[in-house]
Amino acid sequence: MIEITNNGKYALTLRNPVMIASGMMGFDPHLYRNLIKLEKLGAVITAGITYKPRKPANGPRVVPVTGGMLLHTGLPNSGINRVLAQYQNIWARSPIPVIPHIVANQPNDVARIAERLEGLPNVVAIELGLHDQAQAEDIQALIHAARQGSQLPLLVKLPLFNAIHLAEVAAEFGADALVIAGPPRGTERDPISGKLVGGRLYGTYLKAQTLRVVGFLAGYLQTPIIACGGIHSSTDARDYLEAGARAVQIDTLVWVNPAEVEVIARHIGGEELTRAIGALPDEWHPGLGKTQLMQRKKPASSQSTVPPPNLPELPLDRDDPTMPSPSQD
Amino acid sequence: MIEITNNGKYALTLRNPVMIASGMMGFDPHLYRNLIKLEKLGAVITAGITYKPRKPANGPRVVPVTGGMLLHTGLPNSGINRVLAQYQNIWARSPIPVIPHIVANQPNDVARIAERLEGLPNVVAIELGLHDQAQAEDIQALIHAARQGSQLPLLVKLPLFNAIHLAEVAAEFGADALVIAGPPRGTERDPISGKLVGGRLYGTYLKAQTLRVVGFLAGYLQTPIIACGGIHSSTDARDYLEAGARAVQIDTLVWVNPAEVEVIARHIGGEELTRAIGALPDEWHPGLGKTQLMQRKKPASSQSTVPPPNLPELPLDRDDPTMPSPSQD
Amino acid sequence: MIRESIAIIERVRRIGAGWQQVSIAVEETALANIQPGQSLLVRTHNSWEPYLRSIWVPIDADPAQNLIEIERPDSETYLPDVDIHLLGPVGIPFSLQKSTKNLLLIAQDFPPTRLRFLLNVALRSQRAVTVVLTGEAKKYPVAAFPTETEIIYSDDTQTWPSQKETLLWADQVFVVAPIPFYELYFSQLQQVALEIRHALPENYLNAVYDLPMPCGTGACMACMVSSRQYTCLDGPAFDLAKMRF
Amino acid sequence: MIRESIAIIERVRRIGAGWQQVSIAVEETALANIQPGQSLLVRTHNSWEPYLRSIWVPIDADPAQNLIEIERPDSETYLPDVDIHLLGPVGIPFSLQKSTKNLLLIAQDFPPTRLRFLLNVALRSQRAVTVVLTGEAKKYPVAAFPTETEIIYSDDTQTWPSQKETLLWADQVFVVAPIPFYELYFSQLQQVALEIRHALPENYLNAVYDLPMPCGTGACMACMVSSRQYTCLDGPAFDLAKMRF
Ligand SMILES: Cc1cc2nc3c(=O)[nH]c(=O)nc-3n(C[C@H](O)[C@H](O)[C@H](O)COP(=O)(O)OP(=O)(O)OC[C@H]3O[C@@H](n4cnc5c(N)ncnc54)[C@H](O)[C@@H]3O)c2cc1C
Ligand SMILES: Cc1cc2nc3c(=O)[nH]c(=O)nc-3n(C[C@H](O)[C@H](O)[C@H](O)COP(=O)(O)OP(=O)(O)OC[C@H]3O[C@@H](n4cnc5c(N)ncnc54)[C@H](O)[C@@H]3O)c2cc1C
Ligand SMILES: Cc1cc2nc3c(=O)[nH]c(=O)nc-3n(C[C@H](O)[C@H](O)[C@H](O)COP(=O)(O)O)c2cc1C
Ligand SMILES: Cc1cc2nc3c(=O)[nH]c(=O)nc-3n(C[C@H](O)[C@H](O)[C@H](O)COP(=O)(O)O)c2cc1C
Ligand code: FES
Ligand code: FES
Repeated sequence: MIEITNNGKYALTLRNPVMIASGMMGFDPHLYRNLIKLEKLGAVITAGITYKPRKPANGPRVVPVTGGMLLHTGLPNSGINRVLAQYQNIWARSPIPVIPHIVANQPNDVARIAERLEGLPNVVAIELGLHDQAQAEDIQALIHAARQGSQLPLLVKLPLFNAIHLAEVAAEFGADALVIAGPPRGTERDPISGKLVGGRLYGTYLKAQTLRVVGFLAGYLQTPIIACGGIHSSTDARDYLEAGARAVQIDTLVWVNPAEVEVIARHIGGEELTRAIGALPDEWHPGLGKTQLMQRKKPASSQSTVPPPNLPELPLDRDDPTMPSPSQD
Repeated sequence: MIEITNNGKYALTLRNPVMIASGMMGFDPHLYRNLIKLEKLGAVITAGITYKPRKPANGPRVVPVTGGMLLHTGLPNSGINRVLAQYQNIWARSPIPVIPHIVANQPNDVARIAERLEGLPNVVAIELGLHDQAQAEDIQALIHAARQGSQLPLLVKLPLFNAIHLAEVAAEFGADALVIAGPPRGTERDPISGKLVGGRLYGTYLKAQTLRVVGFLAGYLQTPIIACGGIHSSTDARDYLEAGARAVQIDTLVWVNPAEVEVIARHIGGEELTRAIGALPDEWHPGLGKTQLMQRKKPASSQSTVPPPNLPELPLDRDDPTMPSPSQD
Repeated sequence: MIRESIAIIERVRRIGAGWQQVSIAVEETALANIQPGQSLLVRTHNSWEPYLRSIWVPIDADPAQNLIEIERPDSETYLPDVDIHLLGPVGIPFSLQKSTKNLLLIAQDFPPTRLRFLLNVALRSQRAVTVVLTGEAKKYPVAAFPTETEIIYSDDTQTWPSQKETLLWADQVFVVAPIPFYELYFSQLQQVALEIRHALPENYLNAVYDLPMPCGTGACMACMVSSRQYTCLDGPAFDLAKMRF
Repeated sequence: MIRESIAIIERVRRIGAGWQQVSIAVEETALANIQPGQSLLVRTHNSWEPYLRSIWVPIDADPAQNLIEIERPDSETYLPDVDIHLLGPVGIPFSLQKSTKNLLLIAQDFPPTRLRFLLNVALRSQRAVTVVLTGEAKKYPVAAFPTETEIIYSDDTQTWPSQKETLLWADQVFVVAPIPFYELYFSQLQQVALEIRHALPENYLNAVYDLPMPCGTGACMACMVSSRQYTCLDGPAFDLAKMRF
């Protein structure tokens, strides 16, 4: 078991440090049962829950961008009461723990939602999603509200662009772990309607920006960090752990390349130890189909990726490039 | 001529609202003379100048990311004195105005550099590049220093991640225009050395993030905005103008696809009027080579992109997706 | 039930006017049993760009051979023997009623690709099929249609000769339309149909939506056609008797 | 003088062991006059991914036909008649001295591609050429070399049989090495050469750098080999007599 939070009153341990982030599973962890073996993962976060029902954004929109997309949904959900009526039993039967995600707008609402989540079977923690404009005062009130309502460990998800400004505050006010980070907003032109569309940005490039912030925060915060943003390979996930994250969350990869999610969980969960660079090709792929297996058996025409045996040691770097003294290059 | 700043004491007008951003031209606008007809553009910003010389980052590094790259250079330059000795005459002979970029670290240094730039032929403005950690007090002191040293119009470039926090401050303290924005920092794994490398992120995905901030700021600021970030096509540039920017700066495209820079300057400069959506293909391409011209003359096998004549009007949107009332979707 | 699997490109054939047909061999017979209306979400190369899968629409399938026939623009390059990654089947099959004798397929200003599988299945089960091609759809290489197909061309993008007669003749109608205008085309057709019939029978007038489908599982909500209906889960065909515009 | 232009792929030929040779027809004879040592920055498709151009290294050129011969891994797919976008030539030509009679080319644990053009030019001007292949370089399909080439294989990645003799025999030496270890290999060779000669003559021992070159014009500073020298402007070959490691 892996300790996701620090030991103490509100401790969370999971079998695997890889979770599904809020969003792609909706409220039903079985949505992808044919695509991903959930039991390989640590936990699944639900989509955002509000007190009252919310409709999807009118004409939900997706705009492709290089290596990613802009998506605007509207955080639709049927409100805490109907969500529980519909999914509570499904959560109880989920092969892995469920962590409901509360959309943190009004402290009152947060407290009432948290109360309803207390004591539900297989619900092991709460994730509080802060909105982009949240200031220090808001965070205090929202965390306080969640604590009032429930004794569950509290994960607080910060928006990327002000994660550095708010992380310390959230930690101080009692977050048991910080989820870094909610994706940034952007505006792009919709190729279909020709209009500018606002939404959140998802894709591979999230990783470099988020990794920077995770590394920066992990350097001085005591509160554990759960990294989330642009994880598309085991190397991405490992980079976050190496930068100081305790665990990771994965979202869009779930549908961009579902098989890879399991591979990551397996590698990061310690079932397979491979080096990031110069590793032998991993033959274990849950998505590997019969046809590809057949092809594997054909003699390969491409060159082997096994490193030559008498490879010298990598020369040591004379100054560490990740620590540039000047701050503007 | 296009007014880049508001009218007043420090007014800047240019022939074309498209400029080359700080970076790619180094200090010599002629560096790309075989790739781009500079005279098609409005102005060129130099690379960053410091008071004392600065060496390049040890082992400068580039890490490819999807649709972009992470780059770490170290802002190398030989200091204001040697830069002027070497380039002042080249600037004087440049076919378009030159805007030196001052790395804004110490107010003292900024004042001394600004002084040296005052009155140089063909130098029409100063761009002040703020560092990532700059706070309101720093900005006041730095802008004040630049004003002390020179009477040139002052462009202030803000880092993306805190542009919204600092824009109002910079405008209030006397920036004649704001350049939005310096690219964000990131960390990625270098595929060659296997190490994590920190640097700035460049690429196509910069645009959506920056456009959001430009649109947001243009909604309430009086100070003109020059948009910079991820411009790779005329459509990108137009989107910024439509969101409220007065002018644009382009950098990495200069070497990723130099011919396109001229196309953008031509379109945005008003020499060619095409609609963003449903436009006829533009036959004017400065990079169009003989072989491609020959191919153009072959009968095309692909379908025409001309819209059918009796196309109905686009249905009106019932609610504007760029203005979502809820803030977290 | 949506699954992930790998297929191999078996054959690529240009059919003219900008189209090619790609035969893919799939691993599972279950997948080769894909039905008209269902589609596949495809990633053709091992790269994150483009990030979103393309929607591949079968125009025929041969479960005996585990083959699916796909139609793609010929501006894309496909080579035999190459792996492709599939997620699918996405969507529910078109409901072609047993009682339907006369089937009307309308490609309104949009390529008829999404109707071709249904055309083949209907002809194989001895129905009479008329295809209407308007606007852009008229560029489609109709030589690729089975010879029994009756084809009506129109000069207009919105109507066609003997529009009402064909709508009266048909027991079922399926219509495709271009994305920015589909609501307009669908509502116009709904109007015309309502003029000639008192009420629209269930399953009579079917609008086939061709919206972007990033996830295919109801998670991303990018493909909703109303506040409760998803193209990927409940479509791609929606009964125009129940739609309001 | 670096320029942007468009070329067309004329022919693609596999030469085995993971390599193919691509002939490209260029627009300008000036570009077809590209010299050994110079390279091209290439964008093969109309997309922003990959963002950075690939470095294409000519292995021969025919100015009379405006043809350049390129060597690429055969995992990449090229089709004749396709446009490619070039920026180049990048770098300065290798300085093959008139007085050089014996030329030693060393591909140390790295494919000899960057030396092949020089090999062809040297043989055409009647020099004797010996090629040393160590480590990874031994996989290279040497059948592609002209028959006059003398080839030495080694079991080791760092040295080879009669290393000192070959270094004494040669009037000029050019060496390539793999990126993470190039400084190590180059400094070792520098050491060995210094042991057998009092001082290294100018232009005698040339290290050929194969660093990423995003811009090719000295702007991005990603290709620097020392605090003042750029691979793209001053390289790719640097005189090991003047380098310090
Ligand atoms: C108030 C404030 C708000 C900020 N907000 C943002 C923001 O919203 N977005 C943003 O991108 N940046 C933000 N920053 C960070 C800023 O852009 C700089 O990156 C940061 O201040 C460090 O820059 P530096 O060059 O001084 O330090 P550097 O030496 O470059 O790095 C500082 C720290 O970053 C971490 N780090 C460095 N390299 C790596 C690596 N390879 N992997 C993991 N971690 C690494 C380490 O903890 C290191 O000590 C903020 C900084 C401050 C002070
Ligand atoms: C103190 C503060 C700091 C912030 N810092 C950042 C930051 O660093 N990075 C960041 O990404 N966001 C930042 N934001 C913005 C924040 O993430 C929200 O995007 C913003 O507050 C508006 O969100 P909204 O949903 O309330 O408004 P929305 O209605 O979504 O948009 C608000 C405004 O954005 C502009 N806008 C909307 N659509 C478009 C469009 N299509 N094209 C151009 N402009 C458009 C308009 O001016 C509009 O009025 C900050 C906000 C605040 C208050
Ligand atoms: C369809 C969808 C819905 C999402 N809904 C939420 C949400 O309700 N609350 C939230 O904090 N994040 C939400 N997210 C963001 C993800 O939790 C995650 O932060 C983001 O996708 C970045 O991780 P990734 O790069 O692994 O996808 C959603 C993402 C997607 C794609
Ligand atoms: C090689 C290089 C050097 C740069 N140097 C500076 C600099 O000194 N100061 C600065 O503010 N921005 C610098 N930039 C950032 C650019 O000015 C610009 O903000 C960024 O590239 C985003 O615009 P683009 O997407 O059009 O490239 C540099 C960029 C590059 C690629
Ligand atoms: S495609 Fe994502 S919900 Fe339908
Ligand atoms: S490749 Fe950019 S400086 Fe050499």
